[in-house]
Amino acid sequence: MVEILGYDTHMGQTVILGVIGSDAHVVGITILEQALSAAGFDVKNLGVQTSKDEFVSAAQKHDTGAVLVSSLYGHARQDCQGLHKQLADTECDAVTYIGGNLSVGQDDWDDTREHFRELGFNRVFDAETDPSAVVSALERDLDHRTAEPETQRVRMNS
Amino acid sequence: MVEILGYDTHMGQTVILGVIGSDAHVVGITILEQALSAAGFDVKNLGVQTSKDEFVSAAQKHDTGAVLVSSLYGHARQDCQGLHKQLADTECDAVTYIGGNLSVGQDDWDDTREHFRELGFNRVFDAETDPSAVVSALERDLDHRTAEPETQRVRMNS
Amino acid sequence: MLRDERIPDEELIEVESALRERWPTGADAEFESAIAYHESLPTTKRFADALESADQPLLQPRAGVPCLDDQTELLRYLDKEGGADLLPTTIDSYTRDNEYEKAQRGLEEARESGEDTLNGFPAVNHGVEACRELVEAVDAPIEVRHGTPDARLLAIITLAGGFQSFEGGPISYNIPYTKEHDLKETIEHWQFIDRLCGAYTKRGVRINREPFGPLTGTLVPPSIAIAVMVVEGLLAATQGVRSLTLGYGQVGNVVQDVAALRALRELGEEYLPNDVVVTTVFHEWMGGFPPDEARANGVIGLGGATAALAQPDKVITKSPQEFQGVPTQEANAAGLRTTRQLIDMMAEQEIIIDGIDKEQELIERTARSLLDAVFDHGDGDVARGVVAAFNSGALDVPFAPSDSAKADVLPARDDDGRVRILQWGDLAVDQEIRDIHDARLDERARTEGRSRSFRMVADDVDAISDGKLIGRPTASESDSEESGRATDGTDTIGGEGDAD
Amino acid sequence: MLRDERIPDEELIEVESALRERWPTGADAEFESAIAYHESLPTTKRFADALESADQPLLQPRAGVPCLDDQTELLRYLDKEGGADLLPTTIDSYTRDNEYEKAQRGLEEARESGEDTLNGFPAVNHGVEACRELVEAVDAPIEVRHGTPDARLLAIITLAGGFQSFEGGPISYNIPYTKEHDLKETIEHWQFIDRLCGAYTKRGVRINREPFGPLTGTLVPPSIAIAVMVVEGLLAATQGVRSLTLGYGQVGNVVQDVAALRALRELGEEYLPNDVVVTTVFHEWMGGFPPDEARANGVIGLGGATAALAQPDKVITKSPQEFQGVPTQEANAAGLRTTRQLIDMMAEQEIIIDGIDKEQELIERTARSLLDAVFDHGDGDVARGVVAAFNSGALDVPFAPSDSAKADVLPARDDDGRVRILQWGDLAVDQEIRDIHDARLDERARTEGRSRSFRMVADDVDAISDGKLIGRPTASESDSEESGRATDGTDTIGGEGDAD
Ligand code: B12
Ligand code: B12
Repeated sequence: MVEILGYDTHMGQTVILGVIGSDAHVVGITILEQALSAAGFDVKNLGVQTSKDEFVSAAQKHDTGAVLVSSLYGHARQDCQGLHKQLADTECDAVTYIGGNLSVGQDDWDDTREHFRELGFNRVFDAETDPSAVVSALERDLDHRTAEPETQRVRMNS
Repeated sequence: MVEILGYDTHMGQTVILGVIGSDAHVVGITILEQALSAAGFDVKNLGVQTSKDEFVSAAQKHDTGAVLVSSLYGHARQDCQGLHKQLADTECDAVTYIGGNLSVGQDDWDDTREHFRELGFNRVFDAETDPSAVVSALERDLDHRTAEPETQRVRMNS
Repeated sequence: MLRDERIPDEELIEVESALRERWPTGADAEFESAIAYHESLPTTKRFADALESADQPLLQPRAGVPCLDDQTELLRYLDKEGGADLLPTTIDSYTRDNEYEKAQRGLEEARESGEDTLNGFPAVNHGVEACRELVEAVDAPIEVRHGTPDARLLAIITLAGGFQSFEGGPISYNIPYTKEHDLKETIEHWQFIDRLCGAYTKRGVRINREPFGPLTGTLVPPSIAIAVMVVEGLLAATQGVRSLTLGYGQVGNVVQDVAALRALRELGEEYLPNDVVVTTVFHEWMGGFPPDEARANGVIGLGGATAALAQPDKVITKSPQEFQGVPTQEANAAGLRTTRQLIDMMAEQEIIIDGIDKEQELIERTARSLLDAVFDHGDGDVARGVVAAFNSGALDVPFAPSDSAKADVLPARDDDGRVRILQWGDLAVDQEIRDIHDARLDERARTEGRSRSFRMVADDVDAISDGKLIGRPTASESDSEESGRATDGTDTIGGEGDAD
Repeated sequence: MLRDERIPDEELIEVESALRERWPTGADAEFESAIAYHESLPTTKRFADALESADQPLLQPRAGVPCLDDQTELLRYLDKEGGADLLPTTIDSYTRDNEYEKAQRGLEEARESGEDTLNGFPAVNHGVEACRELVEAVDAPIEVRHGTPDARLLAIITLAGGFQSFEGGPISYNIPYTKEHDLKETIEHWQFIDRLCGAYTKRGVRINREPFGPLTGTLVPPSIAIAVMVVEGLLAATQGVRSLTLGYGQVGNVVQDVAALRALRELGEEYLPNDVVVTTVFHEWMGGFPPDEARANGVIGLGGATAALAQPDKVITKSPQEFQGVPTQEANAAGLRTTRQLIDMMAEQEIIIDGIDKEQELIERTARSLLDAVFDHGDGDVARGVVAAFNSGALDVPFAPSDSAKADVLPARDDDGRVRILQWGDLAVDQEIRDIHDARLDERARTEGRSRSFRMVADDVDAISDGKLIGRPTASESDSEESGRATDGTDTIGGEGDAD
């Protein structure tokens, strides 16, 4: 992919990454950080147990292309309440992704996705997400900002 | 039980046992034969792959208290068609039981039971049946013929 | 007269023509065009090659439904969602009895009602073209799995239909599967089938043959299963079969299962001619399953783990719905995936278990003794020896429903859960070996504070479905051992659906 | 100043009173009446006794829902339908953060909506009486399972509420569970909890304590887990704990898992005072699960098989829905029954595996070296030693999110699937041991034709959920190793739910 696009890094495209709320599941973002860095993104990993405020101020501090919120422990709904309002207030226009185990229990994925779409996330990823799918989605959303990300289906399991 | 009832065998109470149709599952009736014999019944084990005719003529030959039909392989519905008519024709008034895996696939037990009740079986047993439950049922049905066997629930899993 | 000799060409042709007239679909099963058809198949559908070249145990489920489109869908599902490496087509019970009329009625009923009124795929009724459609519709090679004593017409049609593997054998599809079939006649019928496979083989279409190792599936002592496998292998080899998969059904004791699979491979290779490629197949537990899918998954798990340790060439998987009835495709695929996960997680681990050699030695010694008896009984002719040995009880199978076997042998587990022989009948096994078994069973009897008896056998038959390996007496049972009750009623599960 | 010394009575009482004021329910948690309450409980609810006297591994699931009636029903279900020997009550995440207000809101929401808006049972909010109702409503003993760095109020209330076992520890509930909690402070908090348990113990109510062995659950080298367990055990013993269950999370390599459990028991008994009864608990695989219940059952099956071989005193079971989220009660019970079936089928078999001693020796040697480092760092004081050792990196946990740990250590599997250390950081392990690990990992690197790197770690993290034990590169990956892509996209599963 790197070769195909003809450049080596996604300069100035800072990607903010963190686990929201009091969630401490760190393995997923560790793997994501490594994959995104290897793909040339400038990743700021805020680590686990990151508050909304911390996400917002980190997004403000950099030329942020994307904010990646991870949540595994089942409290994502509560934890993300108001995040997009705060981001909008600081005039951050980064794309926002959320991924992980986004609800408590054995919930229906369509409902869950819809819920987080309504909260304002541009893309919602389930826990089966392979890091390469995240890289691909970011490459599309950050390199071709003018294209409509909403109309692209970046399912990798073809 | 033997002691409680005060006699040792169920004399003259022949129990006919066999696997119907072209079914060759022999293990269940082997266990049943042993349990019924140990409980004092006079068991005639016709073995596997026993035709309706063979059941009927065996029932005729003895003072038959009960005819026990086993079927495991999923063709019991077809194989039992007309059995009760034939028994009635020979004026055999033995109680009839059927047990085993009585339908093909993962069927609903209530439907299955109902079906075999309608065919004329006095009792219908599933594959989880413990031999002791069969002994108990036979003791009731054969020793107390005047009682209404239909109103007794002989569930052993209390 | 029955002899272990190759059927002459003319006789093969003659019998084949006669058989093809037994049912209208026989007409299409023309040998030369069948060869051409097999040659036209892609190499991925060569069953023998796929099996023999695999470097991990290949997984295969059982599956058969009456209609062609349903069978196609089912096999595709098991391939895609179950990840099966090899596919089956299980034949219905009427076909197994050569009752093609009944099968026809069942098939028509199934087509009309949409219900599975047969417990398998009536391949004879479907005929050659339908078989070929099936073979073409799925990616993996397919085997015919059945349980038919006289499977000659089934073989003629399915082999012409593009199947390249055929399960069964004269002992293994007679003794456990039927009451009245004469063993001598069954051997002749299977000599024909093997000869037909040999004819294909000679023309470059190597048909894989798989004797049915689990026999009655119920506590079969490994030595007996292995002796039967070798005998069936020898009979098949005589007729020109060159790809043989010898089978064995899990007994649940890990050491004994691994030892048995090694013994099977070893004796198979030793006894069979060099030009026969011998592979092995391990059947996950073939006896009574727990009436609970979660516990059934535990049984399947132990099967997968054992397969990972023993590394057979193929594993026949069970589904968590085994107890209940023919499984849904989902449950069937689940059994495949559970097994796969265990094998794949354990495959790369080196796990060396003690005592396997010793058990293997005992198994091999016993199996050899049974094989010697067969050779002796037949004055060197295996075919006649088999009949005579079963007749005398020198060779025997526990729980055999067949009149051709004495079924005097009764197995029971020892204190470690290995299957031993409790009642020998006339089995051709010397006193030294008997003493070993007796001693082991005495050890168990002591542990349980009861004497060796049929009750142990009955308890062992139920043990795995009750959640254990060894059928230990419950407290109340051993108290009241002399009371004459078969089992105590205290923890009875299941039961009767009485009207009310 | 932090010291591994018993907290004086007065201080215990003082701190306890202060803590009880933090939330209204604290008022009811009165020690003397709690003792009386425990004494009134039937012996069957004595957790420590039940565990220590068992002759087979006892099974315990994880389970916690917000409302009392639901929790009661859930535990009864797991007891009756799952056959759990010991029951859990898993606490919600807000309580773990001492955010009792948020937990209260969640609880109220749950009560109103009927939905499980919390991921566990907020025991502090429920209070002493509700806990007692729960304890009385179920037959088996119950343990508090959580993940709370400062669990003092939770302990006060739940112990007064009749629970007799309390999971966690200063390292094991800090390092894997939180980012900012100071380790020194956490140790002080757990000294208080252990001291409280000690006070109960002294009065005849032997509270069982269970440090959380799996740590981050992700490829934790056994030696690290064991060192942490021993340290937490020592700290607890100082405070008067006399029933200690040391934990270990399955890594999936059978030899290593059995060796690790033996080493854990051995070192636990060696290092802990004689008056402490040491038991062990084995956690079924705690890392990422397959997103498929059938394959998850395979993972659980291997867990059950390993438990049968290693014979820990207790097994914490997983459910086939582990991947997806908090399991339904049915799935939770299914995990118990699958595990039970495997253990019961294997329990009576003697399966002796080679090479366990050697692996155990390596584990023990490494764990001793880490323990020595802790003692050295604290000049003989374990409490101070722990803080200093984590600070220097002499003791470290892979994937630790906590600022108190360096998390410089990175594990990877060797060619046999055993967890080795790829990146050592400042771990207090001598060169000889490092060389052994290096050699094993080099062997793997050679097998895979790639160099040792973080990619191995990432591949290993996903391996079990992808259906394997070792994260081998796929064909295309090793081809394009230098291309800079983290993984190739060819066999990606799952993904994104994009709007359209
Ligand atoms: C390991 C683990 C733990 C470890 C975590 C150690 C650590 N600090 O990281 C321990 C044991 C400490 C733990 C604790 C808890 N856990 Co936990 N844990 C797991 C487990 C088994 C694996 C998670 C993991 O590491 N996976 C491997 C990584 C590589 O995958 P991942 O995290 O899913 O990340 C990938 C994708 O999700 C995606 N992704 C993730 N985030 C994002 C974000 C974006 C923007 C994108 C695009 C993609 C993306 O890409 C990642 C890389 O491929 C899961 C179950 C499972 N999945 O099998 C439960 C699980 C997540 N845990 C759970 C729970 C409830 C807890 C606890 C609250 C309760 C408890 N039982 O103790 C505590 C929470 C503690 C806390 N404060 O957070 C639940 C969540 C329930 C729910 N959502 O309904 C799960 C699902 C288990 C279950 N079935 O109950 N856990
Ligand atoms: C062992 C076995 C075999 C052995 C049988 C050896 C033999 N000759 O006995 C072999 C491998 C040969 C075999 C063959 C077949 N089998 Co089979 N077999 C089983 C298995 C695994 C165990 C049966 C058993 O022995 N149980 C132990 C005994 C003690 O229990 P039981 O037989 O259920 O009997 C007890 C109760 O049912 C009850 N009972 C039984 N009969 C009666 C009668 C009365 C009156 C009463 C009161 C009680 C009662 O009491 C008994 C004692 O407790 C079952 C699945 C299972 N249950 O786990 C499948 C099963 C019965 N077989 C099945 C099938 C389809 C076949 C085959 C048609 C196909 C095939 N795959 O080859 C052939 C049939 C061959 C033939 N002609 O009959 C299906 C039946 C499907 C259905 N009903 O929907 C099952 C359920 C497997 C499955 N899930 O697909 N099988």
